[in-house]
Amino acid sequence: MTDTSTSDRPLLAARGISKSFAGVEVLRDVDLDLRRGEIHALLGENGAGKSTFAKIVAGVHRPTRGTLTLNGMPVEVTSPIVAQSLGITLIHQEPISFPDLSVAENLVLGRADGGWLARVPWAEMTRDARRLMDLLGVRIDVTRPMRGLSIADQQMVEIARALASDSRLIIMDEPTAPLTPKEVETLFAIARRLRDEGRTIIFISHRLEEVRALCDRVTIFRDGNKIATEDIGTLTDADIIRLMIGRPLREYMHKQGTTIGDVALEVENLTLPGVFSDISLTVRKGEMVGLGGLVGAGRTDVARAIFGVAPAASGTIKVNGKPVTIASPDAAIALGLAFVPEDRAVAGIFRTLPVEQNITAAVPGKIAPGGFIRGAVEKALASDSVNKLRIRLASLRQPIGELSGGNQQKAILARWLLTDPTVLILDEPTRGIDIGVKAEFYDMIGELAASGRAILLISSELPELLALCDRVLVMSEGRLTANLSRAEATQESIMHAAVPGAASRQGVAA
Amino acid sequence: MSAIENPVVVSAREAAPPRPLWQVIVIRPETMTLVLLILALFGASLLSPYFLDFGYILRSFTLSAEFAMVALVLTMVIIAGEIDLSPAANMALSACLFAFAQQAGIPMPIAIGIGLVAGLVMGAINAIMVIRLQIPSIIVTIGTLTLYRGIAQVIAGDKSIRVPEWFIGVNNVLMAGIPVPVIIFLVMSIVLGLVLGTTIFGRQIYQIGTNEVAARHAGIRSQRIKMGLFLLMGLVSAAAGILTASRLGSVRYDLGLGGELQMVLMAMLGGTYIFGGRGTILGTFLAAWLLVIVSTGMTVANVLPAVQLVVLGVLLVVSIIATNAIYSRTQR
Amino acid sequence: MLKKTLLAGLALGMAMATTVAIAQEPVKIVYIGKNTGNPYFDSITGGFEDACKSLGCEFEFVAPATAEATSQIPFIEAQIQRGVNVIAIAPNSPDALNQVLDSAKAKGILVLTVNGDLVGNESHRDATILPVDFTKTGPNQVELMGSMIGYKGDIAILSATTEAPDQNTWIAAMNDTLKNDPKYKDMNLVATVYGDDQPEKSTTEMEALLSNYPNLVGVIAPTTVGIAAAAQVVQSRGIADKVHVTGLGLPSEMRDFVKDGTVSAFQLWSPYNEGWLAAHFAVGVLGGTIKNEVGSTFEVPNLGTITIADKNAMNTQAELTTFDAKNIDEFNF
Amino acid sequence: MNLLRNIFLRREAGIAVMIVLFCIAVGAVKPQFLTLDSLRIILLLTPLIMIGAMGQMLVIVARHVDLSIGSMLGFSAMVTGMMFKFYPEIWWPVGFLVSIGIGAALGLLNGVLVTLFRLPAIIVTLGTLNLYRGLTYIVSNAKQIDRQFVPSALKSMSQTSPIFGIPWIIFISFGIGLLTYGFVMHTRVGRQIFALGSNPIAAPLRGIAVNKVTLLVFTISGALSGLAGILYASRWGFVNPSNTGSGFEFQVIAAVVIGGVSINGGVGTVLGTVLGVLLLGCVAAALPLLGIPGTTQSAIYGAVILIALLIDRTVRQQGIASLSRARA
Repeated sequence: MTDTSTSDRPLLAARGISKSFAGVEVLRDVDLDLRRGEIHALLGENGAGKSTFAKIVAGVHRPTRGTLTLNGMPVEVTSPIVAQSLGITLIHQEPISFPDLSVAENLVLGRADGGWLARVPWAEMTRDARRLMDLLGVRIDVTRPMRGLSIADQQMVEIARALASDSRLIIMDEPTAPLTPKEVETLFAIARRLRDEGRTIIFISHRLEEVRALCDRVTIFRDGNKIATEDIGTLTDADIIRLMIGRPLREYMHKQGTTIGDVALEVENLTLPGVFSDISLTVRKGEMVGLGGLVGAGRTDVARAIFGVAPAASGTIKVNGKPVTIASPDAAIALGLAFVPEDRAVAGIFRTLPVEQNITAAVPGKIAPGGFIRGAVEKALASDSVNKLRIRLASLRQPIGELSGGNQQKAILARWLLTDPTVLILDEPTRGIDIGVKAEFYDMIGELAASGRAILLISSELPELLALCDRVLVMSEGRLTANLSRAEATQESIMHAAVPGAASRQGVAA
Repeated sequence: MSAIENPVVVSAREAAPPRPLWQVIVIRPETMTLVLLILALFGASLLSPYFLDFGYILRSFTLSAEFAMVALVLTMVIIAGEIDLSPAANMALSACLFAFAQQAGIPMPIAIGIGLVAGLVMGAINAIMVIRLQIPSIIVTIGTLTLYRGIAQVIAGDKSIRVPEWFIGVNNVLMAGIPVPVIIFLVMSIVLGLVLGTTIFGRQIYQIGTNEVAARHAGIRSQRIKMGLFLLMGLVSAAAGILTASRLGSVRYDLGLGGELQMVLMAMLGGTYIFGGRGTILGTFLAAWLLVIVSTGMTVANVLPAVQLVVLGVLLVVSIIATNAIYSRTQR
Repeated sequence: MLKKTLLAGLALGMAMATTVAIAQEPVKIVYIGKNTGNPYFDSITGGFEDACKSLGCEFEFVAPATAEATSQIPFIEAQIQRGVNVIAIAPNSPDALNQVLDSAKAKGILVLTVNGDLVGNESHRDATILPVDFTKTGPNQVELMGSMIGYKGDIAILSATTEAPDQNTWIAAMNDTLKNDPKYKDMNLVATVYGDDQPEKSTTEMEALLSNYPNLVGVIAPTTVGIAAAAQVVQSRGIADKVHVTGLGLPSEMRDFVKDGTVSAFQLWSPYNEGWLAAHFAVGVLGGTIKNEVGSTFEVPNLGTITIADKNAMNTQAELTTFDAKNIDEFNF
Repeated sequence: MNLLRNIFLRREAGIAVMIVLFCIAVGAVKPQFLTLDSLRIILLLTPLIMIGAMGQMLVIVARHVDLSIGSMLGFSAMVTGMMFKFYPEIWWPVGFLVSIGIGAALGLLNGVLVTLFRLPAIIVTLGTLNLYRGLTYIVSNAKQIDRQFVPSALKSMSQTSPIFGIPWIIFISFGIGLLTYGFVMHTRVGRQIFALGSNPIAAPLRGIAVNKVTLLVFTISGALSGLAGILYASRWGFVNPSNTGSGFEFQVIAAVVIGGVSINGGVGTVLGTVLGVLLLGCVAAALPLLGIPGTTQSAIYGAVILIALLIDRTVRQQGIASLSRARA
């Protein structure tokens, strides 16, 4: 640590890092040098390999091939604990915490000093925790349990933990997504301070403006390869996007011409206290309405409320002009609503059940008139869907868990198309999907709108909203803050409405 | 139940050829049960020359037939991702109430009705605690198991309550040479097997057990289905309790004591996956016979009951390990 | 692992098959105890075994793991299937076994209850063997208690379960004796409590007796679990000079309490003789030398002339043995 | 200041209040319930449950459950009793080592089945509950170990007292309580048990050797069952293959759940558990005094477990409510 002559040597040098999961290479021969005292952004699409790389550095995954050199010494980061002892800390987006333990305990947990029966030095622990919190300038009672802390505070605890173990390399994996702008500011200020102390920070984000505001250098990943490492100043946004996707943005997203008809879905003053309030919106037949905003703005909650998964406390919903009560998803389905949820694994697929059964899950009446399942009908419906949506699979009886994410998502979409919905709500439909399949998806969604369905598209990817939607609504902190026509909608206007504090506070009727 | 997910496993099986048909058919837990059943038959025949007598095996089966009936419903409950450990206590309490009522001079059909309603109510209490109050079923039913049998004990004390002579001995009534309880079990197996295997209700039980959140999103009324299963469980338990009363001719609070283990064992041995989503009625059907043959074989050979306890304990653990292994082999 | 268990089972089975020698059809007797692990039955079994040695019958003892009402049913079924000639049983329930015992009788099997009867359901067995004349047990116990407390003071009874038929017979006789015999007019029965034959419950019931009735001078516990629990409470409180415990107990369980003076005397019959009598009776009936009819008599070595009394009940003709510090070491059961 | 912690503070206070109210109510009917003598009775009813509850608390805090403790108690008591019977020349305190050691081994086996095969503990221990009981019959040849074989020095531990007329066995049980307190509050692994139960998925990322900690809690549960086993021989003076320890698991789980240990893991205190045990002891001692038949005990336990579950859920919901309020 006292050796200053090594200061121009990189803190961490990665050489030829590769990683395969189940025979599929997700990271290929990555070379990367991290300097002391820099904030280094990792950029790339979902699945580009940036998170995998970060997790290898942090000891969560072991590389299939390649070496890591820390301070000129080759190291084997076999576990997060080893990483910590080497001074490497990974801060997850949803920080890991032990909700029943105190903040101070959460800070020291995992520090590898002492055996099983070593004493827990409560007084010292609390004192150190307080000191660290003061150092970060945050006010958290360190003796309280973690349960109930905000995400931002939990991140601060994580950062404090990194400081407690005197980490030289701190990896932040999409830390800002769940934060308010004010919290982001605080986080950035602390990050800069840590950098100025000579620590290195890896910053993973999708938000170019944040990367620009914070980072010194940027490395771009695509399809498991490192594409480029540059000083942030030398690249324009367009350059970065080009490097990330390998081709111009709009090439694979195009809006089909549709005729917009009557109002299919109308929501008025929908409120769920503490989650969202006064949401009013309409979606017309053939119209594709985008719903943008930051993660945690309440977009998914609104969709879940409309669909009856977690109904709102007050407000009215009209479908095709008629007021309806939707207390559960089956009521919503009966009214011609469909909802492709955000988290496929949790709320979408039946992992171990055949693809066939996954596709027909929402249409019991079609496959089993009278209660008994007609195998032939089911098979016909399923294989028809498979052909239509070009789902790649070995057999209809194959467990859906064996398919790739994109094909799983197609199967879920197929499930909803079988219900012949009037209104289709899509929540982050392209998350975790290969870029090729994404393009297919956009085509399909476009066709659906063209065939006269009303579509509400929730997305965090601004280009997606901009390219596909007739209108873009924006939510922030549980309220609608913008209703932008296709012409008005730009990255800037959407972000302006999405970022709390930036937009005007009055509700927007949409 | 831990849910440690594999980190971002990228799958590439969609291009692979489908598994050969024989594998799909043969590598299933039910096959294991069938093989064990055949082995047990051989083993028991070798163990005692008195064993291999169809009439005796059937008679012995009547002693477990009530548990086996409940185990069929329990299989469905476990496939739906829940568990119910209270049915044996439910059997005791509903049988006590039934016997108490008919002893108090209430006409038999009404007394039976009282027993069945009591069973339904007990099922409903479980269901409400599990579904409405969201307390894990395994803990709820451990509590109600103690409570139901405790109430039976309060009602009946140490007395046994007699049932009238004409009501006694349903197990001795034969139809086509088969005792009535065995017939009931066979019919229930076929009916529930069809329900689980061919109806949308059965399909949705698997879907709920595989992923309840996804099931709700797909419009499946999971709470209603689970409620139905718990109620069915209560009803069938009560009916089983009343059948037991007829077989024994009297009811005590300790009727069916420890039966929950046998029921769980039947379901587990039949390849029902403890975490839900997998299992068949056929498996439980086979397992019920397996269990009866194993314990009857040992009893008729005068094997120490202690050894039987050990064998049952080992069977339970082994069957779960085997089931887990088979499922993780055939499906990720 | 499972396969191994089965194989082991097979091996075991073959070993057993060879030990069951095929003789010229000796009488096969099985005794089904209440449950395994109950020391009481070791002694009865001894009587059966010795009798069979001299009479040339085959004897086996089986018992379920728990004493729950229905746990004996599969065992009875299995013994019917094995084709035994005599099923002797200490029933766990006075009525839950009726059907299965009937089917045993229908197969021509002689069904005896030994140590415990099917009270109220006597028609479902052929005869019952009682250890002693049960009508005398109650008065005997009262007399023993009286002798310990000078025939004066508050006493209580700590019994098994509320429905235990034998205990209830004795308790009724005790009540009767206390009320009607002027010798015991100064003895005052203040409570009858039930410890369910569980040590924990018996102990708390005993503690509650002491605390509810501070003037208590004696406790009769006509059950082996109860007397041991009562003695232990008295021992641990060191009040043996104040509260006297007696009842029916096993010498093996009571030896320490007698030796340290906690219990000066208690009673029991000889379970051994029950087994001895049952085996002789069974072999005699099957051999045609004994008529199983009320009023008929027969001779049994060591026991003398046995008369079959009402309801086909018989007893060993012996009196209760009283165990005290002088003689307890002579008994080993 | 902190809602959740206040609730838990109140939770323990709540049990204490319940105990006091219960005692006053019983005392109103039966004044002798409020004497030192009856305190002694209550305390003598609890040591085994207390010891078992400490182990069970750790297991439940780690998000598992151990149903086999009664059978482990029975088996280790039986083997120890057989040692006393067949090798009376062995110095009797060795029995403690034997009993605890055997209990630990059985507990370890539970832990191995749970960790190695990733099986739910409730099913594993339901199986071993039978397995161990069966083994008890087999090793003992279904014979009881009579009073005369249990060393009198051991038996007198339940009667004689080092101080204040309080028998040794009670000191031992409270000693185990204190040790457990020290263990969970002041050792690293003790905190790791809470961390594991609080967030099992994250635990390995914080260097918690999940399997080892799981093995440890099951082994401790077994070892404490073993200790309870030899103390059973001390308290009751005999060991029976079928009675000894049967139903122990329900008493212990009832005590632990009443004591506020959450079945969702991560939450539980030694003090709460001790109070839960004492409440059960008060109930068990009061029933015969009030002349309520023992047959009601099981129903009362069942009701008490369910009520405790409902309280647990209410507390949890308030916790969630406070969380969402913090977010809003």
